[in-house]
Amino acid sequence: MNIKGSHEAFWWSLFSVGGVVSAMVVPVLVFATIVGPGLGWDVFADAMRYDRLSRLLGNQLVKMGLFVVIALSLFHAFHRIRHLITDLHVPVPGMPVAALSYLLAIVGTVVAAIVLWLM
Amino acid sequence: MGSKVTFEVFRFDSETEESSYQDFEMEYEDEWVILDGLNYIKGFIDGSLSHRWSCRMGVCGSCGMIVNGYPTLTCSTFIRDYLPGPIRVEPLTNFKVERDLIVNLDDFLRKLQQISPWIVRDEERAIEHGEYLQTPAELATFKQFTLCINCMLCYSACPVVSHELNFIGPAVLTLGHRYNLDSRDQGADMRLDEMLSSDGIWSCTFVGECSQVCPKHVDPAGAIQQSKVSGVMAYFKSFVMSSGSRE
Amino acid sequence: MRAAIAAAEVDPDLDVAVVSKVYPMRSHTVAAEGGMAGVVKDNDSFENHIYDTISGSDWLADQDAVEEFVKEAPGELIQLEHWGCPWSREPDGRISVRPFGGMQIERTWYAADKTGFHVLHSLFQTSLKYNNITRYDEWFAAELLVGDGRCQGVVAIEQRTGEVHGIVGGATIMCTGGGGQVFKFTTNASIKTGDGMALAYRAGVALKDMEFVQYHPTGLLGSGILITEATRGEGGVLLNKDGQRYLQDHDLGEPLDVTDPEHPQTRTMELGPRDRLSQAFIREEEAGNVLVGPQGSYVHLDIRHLGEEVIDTRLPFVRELARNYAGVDPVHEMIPVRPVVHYMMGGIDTGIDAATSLPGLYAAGECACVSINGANRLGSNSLTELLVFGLRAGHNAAGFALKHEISDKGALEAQVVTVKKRIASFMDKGHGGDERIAVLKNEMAETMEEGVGIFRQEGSMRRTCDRLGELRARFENVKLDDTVLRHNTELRAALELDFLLDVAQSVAFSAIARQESRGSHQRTDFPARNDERYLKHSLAYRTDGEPQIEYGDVTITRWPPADRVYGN
Amino acid sequence: MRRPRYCMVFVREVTAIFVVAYVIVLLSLVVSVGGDPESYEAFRDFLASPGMLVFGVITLLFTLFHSVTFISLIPRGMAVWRNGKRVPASTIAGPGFVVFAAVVAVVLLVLLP
Repeated sequence: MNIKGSHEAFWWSLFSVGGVVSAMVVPVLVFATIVGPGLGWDVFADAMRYDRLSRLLGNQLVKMGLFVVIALSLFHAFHRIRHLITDLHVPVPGMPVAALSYLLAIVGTVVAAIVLWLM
Repeated sequence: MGSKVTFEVFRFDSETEESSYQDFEMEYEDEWVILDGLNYIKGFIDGSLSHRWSCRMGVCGSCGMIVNGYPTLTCSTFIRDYLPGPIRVEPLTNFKVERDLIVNLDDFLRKLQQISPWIVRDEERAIEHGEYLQTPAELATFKQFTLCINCMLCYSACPVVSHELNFIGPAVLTLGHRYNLDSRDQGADMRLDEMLSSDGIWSCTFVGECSQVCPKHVDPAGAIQQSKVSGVMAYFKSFVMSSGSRE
Repeated sequence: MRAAIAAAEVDPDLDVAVVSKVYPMRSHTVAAEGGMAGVVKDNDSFENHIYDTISGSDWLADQDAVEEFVKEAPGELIQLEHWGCPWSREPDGRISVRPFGGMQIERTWYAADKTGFHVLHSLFQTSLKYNNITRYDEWFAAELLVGDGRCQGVVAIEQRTGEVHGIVGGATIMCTGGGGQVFKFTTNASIKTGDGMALAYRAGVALKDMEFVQYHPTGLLGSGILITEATRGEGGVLLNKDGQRYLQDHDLGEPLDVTDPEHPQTRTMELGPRDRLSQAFIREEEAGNVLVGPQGSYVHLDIRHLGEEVIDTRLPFVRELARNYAGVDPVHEMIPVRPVVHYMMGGIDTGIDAATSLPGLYAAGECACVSINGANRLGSNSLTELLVFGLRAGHNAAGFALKHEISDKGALEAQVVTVKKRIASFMDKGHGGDERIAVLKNEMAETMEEGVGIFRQEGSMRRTCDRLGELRARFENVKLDDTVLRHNTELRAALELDFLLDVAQSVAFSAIARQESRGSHQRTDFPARNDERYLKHSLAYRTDGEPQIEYGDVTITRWPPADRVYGN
Repeated sequence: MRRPRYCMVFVREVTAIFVVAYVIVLLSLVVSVGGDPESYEAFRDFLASPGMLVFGVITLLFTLFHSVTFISLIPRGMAVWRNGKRVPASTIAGPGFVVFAAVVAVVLLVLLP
């Protein structure tokens, strides 16, 4: 197969898997970590207690899960941002925009890995 | 006869590069489509108006134009649905205008040829051996994508086409997908080369406007999205196969 | 398109030019719906198809041509299948066939009810594979180039620029379709202006059997949009204003109940031939048995009993057309229909090899008359004809071109210059004219319907012939508004009208000369068929005045003329 | 942005900005949980601030929009055929939403005391 544009397939597969994962997981996380406690709901405030969270984040499975969600969501989101920039007719060439977008996603993923690993 | 309507028609002459809108008021009949209005103008008011049309039954694909801002097949939409007017008729967007309502289709035809829209076989079956067998279920997988009449409405509606001139575009990618899905065809690898190129399917951001304007419900957006999935499969397969061959 | 591919395949070094006034995928083949006949099933035989075609033609077809046509048809249909045509299929993956009017056995291949559309797009897309085919899209052929006594190309207007060019070639093939636009109420597209017929006619080639104009019995009321015969092949029935299946009163057999497993019966009732069904409508109309609305009289085509699923899989386009253009959903309502001009059996006089009397000029399809259709064409034979004779024309033209160099170049160039001048002066003159193209065209179409409609007689035909002469004179004073060269569609319309008038005259004068009734040519003053005098092809030659009508022999081989019997 | 559909795609793409923003918040949360309890409490107060609440609500709306549009568009890219008929979009998107609900339930189950 021609390689010319084929690596797009790789980024697109991350985008679409990331799209599914973030669609499923992100809203409930937003609600549980910001909106729920912010509205003063006790059960969410309780859940956010330091001891609970540090115990939870000590669990390897939870760590893994969180890493996957963060990484894929980033690849998903930066793919979209790349296209958003094109759609807004920002006068920059497509190649650097794509490279920068995916670079940011990779940086974010590495940061997430370090943060979670250092926990 | 009796009721009147006004058409605001885009006029353009590529020689002088002057464009304008010209108003035509006319009496129309209830069963008139937009195209009938244009033909009336041409026949009885101003013979210099230029537009394409042929079958007047929604199958030849000649008479796509922008009606009140929306890509439309003018032989299939009725004046009565746009009342009280005025009705603005313009040439398809995203194409170079050649004259009045006539646009240049060279790019489309070039792209069409580029995708190899024909059955590719490693070995042709002799005519004497009869037809290739194809079950109704196999036919059904691609039938919808054969219904494209090349009317260009999807190109006009596509925001990607508007800023990426080389984007192969909805109709052609759909036809490529149609042949890839055809159980008689063996040319998918070759066609995918084009479809997965930098001007191919990855430029599509799945806006879906192409499917919205398609008068034949071909769903180019769906076809392209399905091609992306096939493209991902092909990508990982080629990866596995090339790493396998290294061992 | 078939001819172009055939020629391109003969020799890859041969340059094939496809000159078309519209983009090829816009050609009117696109609108054919029902299907394409070819013998493939075990219960069928060549003999059957030959007999059906010949009896359908009212014995005016050339029997050697029909025989070869029928024998070559299946191979061509399979070829089209190999080129990707999405034929409808049986559960086992084989091609599916449906019954059609005037055929004893179901043998019509189909792609739902968009057969012509799929045939055209399959051919067009396949043609893109051939590097030696060059397309001249939106070039309008204005005249044949004739030098050294043979056809050596065309003079054409490149519509995009308005420039006139000569396109020279060793051989030329006409595949320009019919001229239904000489009538007002027609299934034919606006582009069907008989250009190819007129071009050949002007170059001295005869137009054969032009009096035979087919009315399709089921045109959608108002617009004349074709409602395919396949609706009846699938079991649809025709009802008059009393809800009666009236065809039984017109020698077309006894009706079976629509729930009967034998319904629809081949060569019976709704599956009779098109000429008989259209004539039956007029008889009903005369008896006051049809419905009358603001858009004229009509009958009902009822397919409600087929149910939504069958309609959506086999007749989706019919449903779409009826809903959009007549506001009725055939699943729940009956479709208002009436006979409509559909096809010209006549055309450029060609032999079995697709060659005309002008060396180097070939013709295939509706513009040609081989003839396999005689006085009445059977539904689903015409698409097959395109392939079989398109292939022959392509092969034979390629062979001719390989043997003949372009010669007499000086004369050809001079001819191009003459055409350029003619068109330029025509445009100049037009700006002072005062006859509107649309008005002349409407008057021509009206007088054609009055004089040479389904039933004809001397008096009204004479009036039509006279009117056409007047219109020809008035055409000299035609008015052109458009002064721009690029995409001057008005100039094109004027040149088309010029061609149409030629075609109209050949139809009317051929009709008045044939003093008998045969197939689609029914004269109330000569109601019987007269084999003694008129088992002959008419040949119309162009003169400066009225066309000159001569006659040529019909080839009869094994099927002596007999009565046309339907309904048993 | 002449057409509603263009607008919708624009909104769809903008959701990505909120996803990124939230990921940053989430990572900061993880970092502060990794630190001492006092600094974590300060971070919690920051999260509970009205400004962050507004941010949270907007992010929630955008990400929900992403969830709904993304899940309902899945069938367009997948042609599933059964008995020669295409399985309707709702038959594929339907289970998509069921899984969505299940994931939400599991996350809440793990997270809530």
